[in-house]
Amino acid sequence: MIYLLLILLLGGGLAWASERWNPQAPRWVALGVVGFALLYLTVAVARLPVEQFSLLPAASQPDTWLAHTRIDWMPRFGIHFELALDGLSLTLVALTLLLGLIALSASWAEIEQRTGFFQANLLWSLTGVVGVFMALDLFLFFVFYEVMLVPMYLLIAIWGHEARSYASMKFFIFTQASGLLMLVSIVVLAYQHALQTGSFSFSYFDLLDHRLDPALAFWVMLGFFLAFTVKLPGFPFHTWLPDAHTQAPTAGSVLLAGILLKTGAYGLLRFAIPLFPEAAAEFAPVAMALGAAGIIYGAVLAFAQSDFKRLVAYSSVSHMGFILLGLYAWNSLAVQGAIVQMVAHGLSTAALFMIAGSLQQRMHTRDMGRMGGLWLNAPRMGACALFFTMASLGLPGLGNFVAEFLVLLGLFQVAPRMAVIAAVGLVTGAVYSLIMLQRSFQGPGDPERAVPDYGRRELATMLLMVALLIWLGVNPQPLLELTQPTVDSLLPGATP
Amino acid sequence: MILALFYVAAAIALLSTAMALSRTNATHALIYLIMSLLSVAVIFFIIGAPFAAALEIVIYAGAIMVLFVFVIMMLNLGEAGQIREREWLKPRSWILPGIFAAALLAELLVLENGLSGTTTGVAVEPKTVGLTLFGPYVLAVELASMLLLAGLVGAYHVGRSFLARDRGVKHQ
Amino acid sequence: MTDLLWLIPALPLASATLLILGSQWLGPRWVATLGVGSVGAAGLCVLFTTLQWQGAPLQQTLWTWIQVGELSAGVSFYVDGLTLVMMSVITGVGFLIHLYSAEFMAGDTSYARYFAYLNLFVAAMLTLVMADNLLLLFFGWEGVGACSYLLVGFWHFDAANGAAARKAFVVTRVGDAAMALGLFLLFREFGTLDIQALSAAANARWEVGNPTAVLATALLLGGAVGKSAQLPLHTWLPDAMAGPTPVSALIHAATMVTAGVYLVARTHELFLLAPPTLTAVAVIGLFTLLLAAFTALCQHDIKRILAWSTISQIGYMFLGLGVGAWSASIFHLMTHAFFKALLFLAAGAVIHCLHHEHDIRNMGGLRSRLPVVFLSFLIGAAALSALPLTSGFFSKDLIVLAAFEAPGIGPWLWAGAVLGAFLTALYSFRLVFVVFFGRANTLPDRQPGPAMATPLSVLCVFSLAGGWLGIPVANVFPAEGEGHPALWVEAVSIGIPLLGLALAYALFLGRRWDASGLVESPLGQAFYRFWHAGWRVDGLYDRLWVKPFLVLTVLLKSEPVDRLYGAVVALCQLCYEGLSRSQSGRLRQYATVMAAGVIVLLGVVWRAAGG
Amino acid sequence: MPLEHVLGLASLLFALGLTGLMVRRNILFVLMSLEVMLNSAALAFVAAGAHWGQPDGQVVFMLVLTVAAAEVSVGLGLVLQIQRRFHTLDIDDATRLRG
Repeated sequence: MIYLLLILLLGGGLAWASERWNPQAPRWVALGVVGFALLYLTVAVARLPVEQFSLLPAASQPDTWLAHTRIDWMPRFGIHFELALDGLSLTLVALTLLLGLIALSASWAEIEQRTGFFQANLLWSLTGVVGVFMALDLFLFFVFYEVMLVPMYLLIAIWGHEARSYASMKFFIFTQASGLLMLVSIVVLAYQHALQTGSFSFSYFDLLDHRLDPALAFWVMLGFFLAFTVKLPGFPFHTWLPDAHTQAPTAGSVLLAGILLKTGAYGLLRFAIPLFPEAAAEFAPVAMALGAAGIIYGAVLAFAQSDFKRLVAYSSVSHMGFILLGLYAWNSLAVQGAIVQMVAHGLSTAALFMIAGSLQQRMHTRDMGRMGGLWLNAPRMGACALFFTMASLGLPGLGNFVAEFLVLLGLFQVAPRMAVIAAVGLVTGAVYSLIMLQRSFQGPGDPERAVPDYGRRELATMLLMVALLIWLGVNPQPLLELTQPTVDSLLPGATP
Repeated sequence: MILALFYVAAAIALLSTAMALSRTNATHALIYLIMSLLSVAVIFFIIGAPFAAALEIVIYAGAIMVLFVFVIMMLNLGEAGQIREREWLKPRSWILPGIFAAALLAELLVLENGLSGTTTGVAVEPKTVGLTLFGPYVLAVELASMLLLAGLVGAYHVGRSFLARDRGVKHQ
Repeated sequence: MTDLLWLIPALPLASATLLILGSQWLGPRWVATLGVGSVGAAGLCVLFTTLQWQGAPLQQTLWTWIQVGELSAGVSFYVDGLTLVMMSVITGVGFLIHLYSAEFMAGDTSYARYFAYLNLFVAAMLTLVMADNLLLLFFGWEGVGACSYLLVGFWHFDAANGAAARKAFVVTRVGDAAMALGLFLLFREFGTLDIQALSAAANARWEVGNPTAVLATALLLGGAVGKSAQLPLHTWLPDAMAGPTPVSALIHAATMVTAGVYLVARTHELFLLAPPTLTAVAVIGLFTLLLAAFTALCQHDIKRILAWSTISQIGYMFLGLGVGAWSASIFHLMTHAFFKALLFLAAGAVIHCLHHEHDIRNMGGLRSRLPVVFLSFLIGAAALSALPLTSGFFSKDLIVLAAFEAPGIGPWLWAGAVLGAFLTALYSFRLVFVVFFGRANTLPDRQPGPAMATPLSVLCVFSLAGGWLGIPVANVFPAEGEGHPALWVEAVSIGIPLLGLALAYALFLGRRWDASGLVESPLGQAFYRFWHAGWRVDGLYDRLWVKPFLVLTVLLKSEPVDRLYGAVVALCQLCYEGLSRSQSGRLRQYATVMAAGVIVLLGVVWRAAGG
Repeated sequence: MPLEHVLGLASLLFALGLTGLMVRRNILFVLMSLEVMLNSAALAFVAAGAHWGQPDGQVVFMLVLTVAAAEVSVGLGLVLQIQRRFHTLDIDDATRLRG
């Protein structure tokens, strides 16, 4: 697994270096690197015995995980280079690499300047994200969590649109400040461990068994919660997202929406809740209220936007509300729903951002007031937009529906009122999604307008995501079975 | 006798300092300041630091004050400068600094209140000073030399552009 | 045959997929063949299934869809008598309408897209009725909603059509959200969404009138009300007429809008445990049918009249469901599908032949010029008015009589239903007389071709004779009491439509009475406008929901939460400005501040030293 | 001599210098005030050295002397520059360092 990280990390350097002998080369290098990483992952996973996938990943037994690596790093402080892969991580790592490919496709024709450095940043942020999804040492996790920020900051700050410096700065300050809270929490956790057992430990397993004083646990949990909720982003910490998304280049938006946000959800699921079950349970009503508020607020604000990308960004806020609700409902149904939502939202929103990016590239505007009737000029693009709009409003048969349904179903078991509020989100979701479609692709059009339709590369990328979303919608069972052991092991009452 | 001499010198020092700092004419102020420095030199001598007293006269009252004289001569302030000085020295502007200085003085005096002891009056020879200077304090000497060098370079740099103007050469 | 059940929804689905992917390479002839043929093939499959059917429910599980924790929902089908009726209607009427469309839509630039959507709709609708669990049913339920959105907004280059489509989708989505909550509630109670298991468990665990049962059924009813355009969520249907007319015939008359009826019938065992909900169903049906009938009287757009009449007829079905006349409701659903599809297709033919003219005031005298259409329309209107011996007569009569039998409020329901029947006859024949008799205002430029005439003729036969068809739902529903109401009740039920017909004749054809004086009186005008605007429900919702939502969006557009962070930024800015102002560059001021600092510091030292 | 008195004298001189520093606007007088303050500090050092009979006080005095010399040489250079640029010796006018 460490090779996976190395492939991406060195690949980034290679892509940068390759710009020297040909400005076209970095794209192919990056494509090759991500493709190779994906292949490597596939081969590695395919060689595992089938039974391995149904084992509960237990803390003390590394062999119950799909893969596990542990190297001493700073033993004096109990810091190890510890990576592990279970069904959940595998799903998200695969999603990351896949969206990496898609982001590459999105940036293929868009980025003209400093392609080498661009692709390098792309690959490095992928490295960070993959690391986040695999790290089991809290210190290492924090390192990766920060590592993925810097390339993303550069992507926005260098290749972004008109207000890029403001947006990238906002993005950086929000996530950095919240990351700091998490660092404090991690250090407190390790220190408490040292106080009780006499040695520092940042290991997930050690800390999982470790119980804190309830009052302290609450504050430490809050540190984690804030860090991940800002990242997610949950209401009311979401305001960096619309700016960052709007200003980022398409590939940046794809990565940001597709996977960077998911690190927040993953963090909540893997760390914030299991490390402090009691404190999290106590806090759950507040978290759920934030989630529900986010759903409605995001939907209302999405409707109010005239900027295509901003609208999609607010829709992300709304969708992330479902994840927050699902995670804090903390039962098998809702958590599984949240996981499916991570994947489905990653795909559908990434696709919508790609469409927005294509529009921007072709029309040099994101203002929907200047669009309308684009179906006439670009029916293939319109059909794709229609499909992903439907996906985003949760049409059954597509991944997002499975996710939202499971979340709400699970949520209703524990908090019916929240479920009712969230169900309102189904209606408001339809409102903003359809208005977006109407303003951009439908309505009276101008047949003379020069908006080239999708070419082969773009269509292939889109069809890939279409196929994945349909597959996720009609047969999510393989995914659910892949992540079920993880969910079982995280939920209370599971065998340790 | 010597004690009386100390008090006389102290009184002269205080008085001349006060005069120096309240003059409007820079040249007069400088004369008072030199007087003050000379009386401090007397005190150095009395409390047993003849080498310091000599240096005080030679370098302080001699070299440094001469620098002031040169500058005052170059500035050529004249009558107009005095009038302006008088304008600036309104009684009101003395109030706050006066209070602050008094407060500081009070604090210093209170802190020194508990001290008891006398100066021996036994002279510490220049030789001893020299030995100490190039013994344990050699690093300080190096530092001082660096400082002087820096001062030299700084003064040259600052003054050079002043000179350059007179030659009609633009700098910076 | 059981193993081939999956083929029935799969055929239209496959055709839709082919049409979407191959829209660029397929010529119109191929598109039509594929689109019409797939539904026809599905219809044949249904026919075979029906013929081989033994009376026992058929079941087939294709694969496990979602299985998490307690939830286990498969893509699995359950076919009993009720389902067969629905499937026959969907594929049968659907096939005829597809055939009709092949001519009606000929020449449209998006011919393939049209058939793709239509096939997709048929597939979703079949999934809806064949589903054996509520989750799959919900899948189909939302699927048909989406197809309805797509087809209403088919000509989306006109922004008004897009708005109508959005309204249709969003208003039904409100109902869908309620229905989803109902599903959650049922799942929480019983841990399953399988319809049969649910019914069994509910009967075992709940006594009649259990509050949870009432709540759950009320939530399901919310979904049904939304989809079937009943009060209070009926406002979308008249606007949905923006779609092509065959679409209105298929989706907004024959099949999708009756999905609500199907849902209630399918989960009738739950509803039976919740008498208050059933009463609500009946009352909603009654109010809807009256409101819609009055509104239909005052419309001018031929399709809107039919739309309001659809709402009204579904009101009858709800009334029937509410009073426990399950099979009568389903029967009416079927006959309604025949004659309303016929009416819509005939209206479509009129519109088609009159250059897209919708306003009946510009029509007239078409009787001799479009004889086939006239005959079809006449038969359709007769069946709609429930004139004796037409199909509508049998089904509606059953419902009206069952309403009379209902305990408690029965006679009131009956009276309302009879009033509704009178109005139905009145507006139906108003339509017939105004459009086909009198002076010709617009001349048709073409005649319907064979692809349009054939479905009309077939549907004519069914509308007339459909009443003699039996529906195999005896095993599905509990036995209904064979009431024998008093003779006068029967007589009134039969006679009232004739009365309506006579009044229509007197008002619109014979000119025996001139009602214009009444209509133009101030009170008459007020009523007229009130009814024309659909009892101003739209305006009310506009003020109640749409405007506040818009105001909210305007208020929130500037992102008030961001102001919070703006405040933090402003605070930093303030500190920065304050501190930078202290850097005034005045040496003396620095010295003073420094002196003050030293004073403070010495003070601290002094205190610390114990002074 | 009582050490206390010598130190008292140093304190008085220091306070006088400080007053001058704060009151005078003419940069020349400001520099003179600084000299007075440096000198008073030096006096305190020498007095303390004399109290113990050690040479250290005088060593520090020499350091102070070098500081004063360096400071005056640069300071007076600056005086000339300020006079040239601002045509005044008022330090309140020379506020380029404003934040």
